[in-house]
Amino acid sequence: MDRIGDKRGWKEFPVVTEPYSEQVNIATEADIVTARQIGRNMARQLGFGTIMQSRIATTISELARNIYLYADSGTIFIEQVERDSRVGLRITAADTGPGIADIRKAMEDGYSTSGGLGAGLPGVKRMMDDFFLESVPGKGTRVIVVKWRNEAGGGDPG
Amino acid sequence: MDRIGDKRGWKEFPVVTEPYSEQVNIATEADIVTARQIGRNMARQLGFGTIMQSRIATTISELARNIYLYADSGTIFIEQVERDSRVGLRITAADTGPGIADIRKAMEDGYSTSGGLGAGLPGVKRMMDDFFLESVPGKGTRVIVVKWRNEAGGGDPG
Amino acid sequence: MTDYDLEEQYARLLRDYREGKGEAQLYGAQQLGKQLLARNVSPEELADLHGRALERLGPVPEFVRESFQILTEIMIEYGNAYRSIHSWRSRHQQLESEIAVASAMQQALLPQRLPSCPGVDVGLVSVPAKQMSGDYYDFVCHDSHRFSLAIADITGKGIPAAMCMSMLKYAIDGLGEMELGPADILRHLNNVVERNLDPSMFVTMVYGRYDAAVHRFCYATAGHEPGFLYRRAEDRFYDLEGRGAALGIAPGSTYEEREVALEPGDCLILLTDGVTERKVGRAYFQREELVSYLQGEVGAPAQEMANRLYRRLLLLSQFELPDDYTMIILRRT
Amino acid sequence: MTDYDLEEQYARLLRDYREGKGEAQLYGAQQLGKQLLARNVSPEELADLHGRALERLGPVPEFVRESFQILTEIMIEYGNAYRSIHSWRSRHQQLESEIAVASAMQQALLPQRLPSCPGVDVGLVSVPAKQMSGDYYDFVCHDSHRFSLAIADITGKGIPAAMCMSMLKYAIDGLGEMELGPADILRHLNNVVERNLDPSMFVTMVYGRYDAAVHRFCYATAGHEPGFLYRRAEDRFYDLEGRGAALGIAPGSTYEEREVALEPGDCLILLTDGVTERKVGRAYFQREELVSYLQGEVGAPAQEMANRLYRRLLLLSQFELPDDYTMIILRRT
Ligand SMILES: [Mn+2]
Ligand SMILES: [Mn+2]
Ligand SMILES: [Mn+2]
Ligand SMILES: [Mn+2]
Repeated sequence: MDRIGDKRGWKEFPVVTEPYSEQVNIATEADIVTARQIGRNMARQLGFGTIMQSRIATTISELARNIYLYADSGTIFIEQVERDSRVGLRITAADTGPGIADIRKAMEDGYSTSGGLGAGLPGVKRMMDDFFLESVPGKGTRVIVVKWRNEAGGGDPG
Repeated sequence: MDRIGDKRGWKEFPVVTEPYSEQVNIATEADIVTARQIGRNMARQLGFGTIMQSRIATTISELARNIYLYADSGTIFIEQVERDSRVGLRITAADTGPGIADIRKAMEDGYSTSGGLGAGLPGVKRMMDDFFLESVPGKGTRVIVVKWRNEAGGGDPG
Repeated sequence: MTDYDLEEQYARLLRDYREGKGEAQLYGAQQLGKQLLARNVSPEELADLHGRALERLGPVPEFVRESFQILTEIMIEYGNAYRSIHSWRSRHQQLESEIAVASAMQQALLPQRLPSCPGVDVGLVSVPAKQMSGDYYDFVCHDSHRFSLAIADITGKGIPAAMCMSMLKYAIDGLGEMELGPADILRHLNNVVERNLDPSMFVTMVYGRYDAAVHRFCYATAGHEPGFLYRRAEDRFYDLEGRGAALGIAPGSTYEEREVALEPGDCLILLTDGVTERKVGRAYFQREELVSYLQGEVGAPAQEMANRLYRRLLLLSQFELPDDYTMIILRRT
Repeated sequence: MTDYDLEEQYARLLRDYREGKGEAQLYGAQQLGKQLLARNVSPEELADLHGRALERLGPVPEFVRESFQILTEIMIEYGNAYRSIHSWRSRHQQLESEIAVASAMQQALLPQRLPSCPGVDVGLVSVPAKQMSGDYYDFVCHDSHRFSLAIADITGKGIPAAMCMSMLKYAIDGLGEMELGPADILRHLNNVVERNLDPSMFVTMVYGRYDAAVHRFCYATAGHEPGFLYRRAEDRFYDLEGRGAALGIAPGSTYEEREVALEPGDCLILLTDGVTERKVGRAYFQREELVSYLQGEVGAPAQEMANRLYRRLLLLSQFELPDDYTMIILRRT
């Protein structure tokens, strides 16, 4: 098993506020669109600005496409979370696919050969605030990202 | 003296076709605008597409701003050129400024501290086809670039 | 795909979105973005493409049309940034490929086999934090029952530390035939390092010789992280003490030799500070905690013990390895 | 500047352009582009900004307004590319700073002074093609009138070659006290290189000893670019011949020693292939052409001659240095 993430341990991950939790099984491209739509709507309800709504939809897209392309089956979970009185949106992608052999490599820019420059996990990591990845070769992969809503209601401008 | 350029020697640089040659002394920002305008018009007359017209104007801007900011006086020459039955636009920036101490450094991305990521000579080099730079510390700098018109009338799409 | 086709595809996407305003079209837009990037369409060309595609959808007011001139102009600066990616990437990859070669050279300098002497079981794990290691270790077999070992940590990591490591290797190799004792070897190496290295760099080292005929380990220490001695009879860990300045600190430093005798089941654990220096959550790992981990694995064959400890410690710090990690275990069987 | 101010500034620029359609506004747009980049405004934010600014100029048709949703979505992919620049840049700069340290370490391994013996004048120019050199040279003074010198070229350039260079340095240092002859030194170094280096790498070298009491230069060659002997009496250049396999090619290679005597005004020019291998325009430089350059500078003090040759050759290849460049000149005065 191999993991990459921020210094916080797993247990410190934010608490889910139950009512706002959705999940989509990813089997077709239509499921990707559904997951994006749900994510975008939840982001809007939480008060994220339009660009951040689009970034969240893009993030969901990337994670869901990885499931669609590389795993037999997998699920996207989208949840509202809170920590230290801040509100955020958490996206979890969990699959039972082949896993990622070399996580350090997968997190390097330019590793993904498929989609050119903007593709893959490094781009997702840069758009989100928290990033956690766990993968067991032969068993599956789990990616968890969180975007926190800042006071102005948008995201960072970077 | 220090030079950087493509493998072609100076003498192989393209021949100027006299009628289409303009020059602008650069002393104020208004002169930069004038040089851009002349360059854009000549580019249009030569049949370059709108994006390439803008890239040519941007190139002139960069070269002229270097004169405006760092040299006492200098001139931008804009000329139509031909070589091997191809037509191009040549821009020459010549100044009597302090010169560039380390040309290799100046041609590296991220060297220019002023204008952030997109700034400076490496960007110009990438937008143009030919690039030649010559600088004598204490005496001045000369930059010559050429953009060749391709058959379709535009530039490369890169 | 021609420019015309691209414009048509783009206009169709806009039209579909207008009619359905659906997430499907936004998903299509993202995929188109990937395609455009893969085709090296620059940001300024994209802005221009957008303006042209709009014309196919309906009457575009003049002020909107003109505004794309401005957007394109601004986007050229973004295009310059975008075009610089290729240059950064290729420069970086050039260096990375050099480092891969240098790293293979470095691996070739390290001993390929562990010593095998009767009655003593040796284990080793050495993992660099980056591609090139600034930790060093060596084993030299003198005869059927005696071998020497070195474990060292060079200040810093990466390329400079690796260059220094290759120096250490040849300096030690040069001493090979002289059969000096550990203290003399450190004294000699101190002079080499002191003479050839920048004053800001230094090396910590333990150099020792094991005699499997009598199971005695004679060693000297140059400012190195203390190892551990495990006494089976008491089931207890002791620090493997030693005094002496790190190599390269001062000319003419001298070193003292110490000796320990191993009883059956006793272990010696030598390590670099990359083993102990790790963050666990927000706190630093303590040497005492390491002992509890050692305790958990002691008794296994030396190599297995070393492997297990490495895995457990790596998990503890969430797979981050901030410093080169080296551990050597000697276990009297 | 707040987002609101930015939107207003942008809208003003669009309005001014609409009224004047001037190059001045396009120039303003370019400068704004630089500002936005400096403020880390991403391409998707720029697309969005453009859409919002349009609303201030006049009635924006619904299909135009909606189209910015699509443009923003596409631009997010461009934004991902844009954001990766920082990461490429910082990774690259991290490596560059390591290389700067390693390069300084390497400089410290090279002799800081040239030998000064009565009646012989020594000049040297050594310039790496990249930050780290794969050319090597050394001078060792034995007594008031005898010194040894080495000039070597390691296959390749950059970091791996530099690692190998530090190995050579310590291997030669280790031989220091033995006072071996040039052929024995090469034989010994061949074994070190052969044992420790990847089979794909090798080293070419000339090792020689100059005795200023009799002005004789005794040397041996390991696959190295031949040097030149200038005979003042005839005003002619001869190749400084020598045979022997490059170091690291085969174990057990032996080398032969040759000797030349220098008369007053005679010169020895030793070099690496970085001196000769250069492109001039589209053609390669010939060794015969180098002789004509040497001819032009012979007679000057050794260091001046070396400096002038370096400058002239560099100008010839338009300041490109595709390989490490090293030249040593010995001139009997
Ligand atoms: Mn270290
Ligand atoms: Mn360390
Ligand atoms: Mn070389
Ligand atoms: Mn060479």
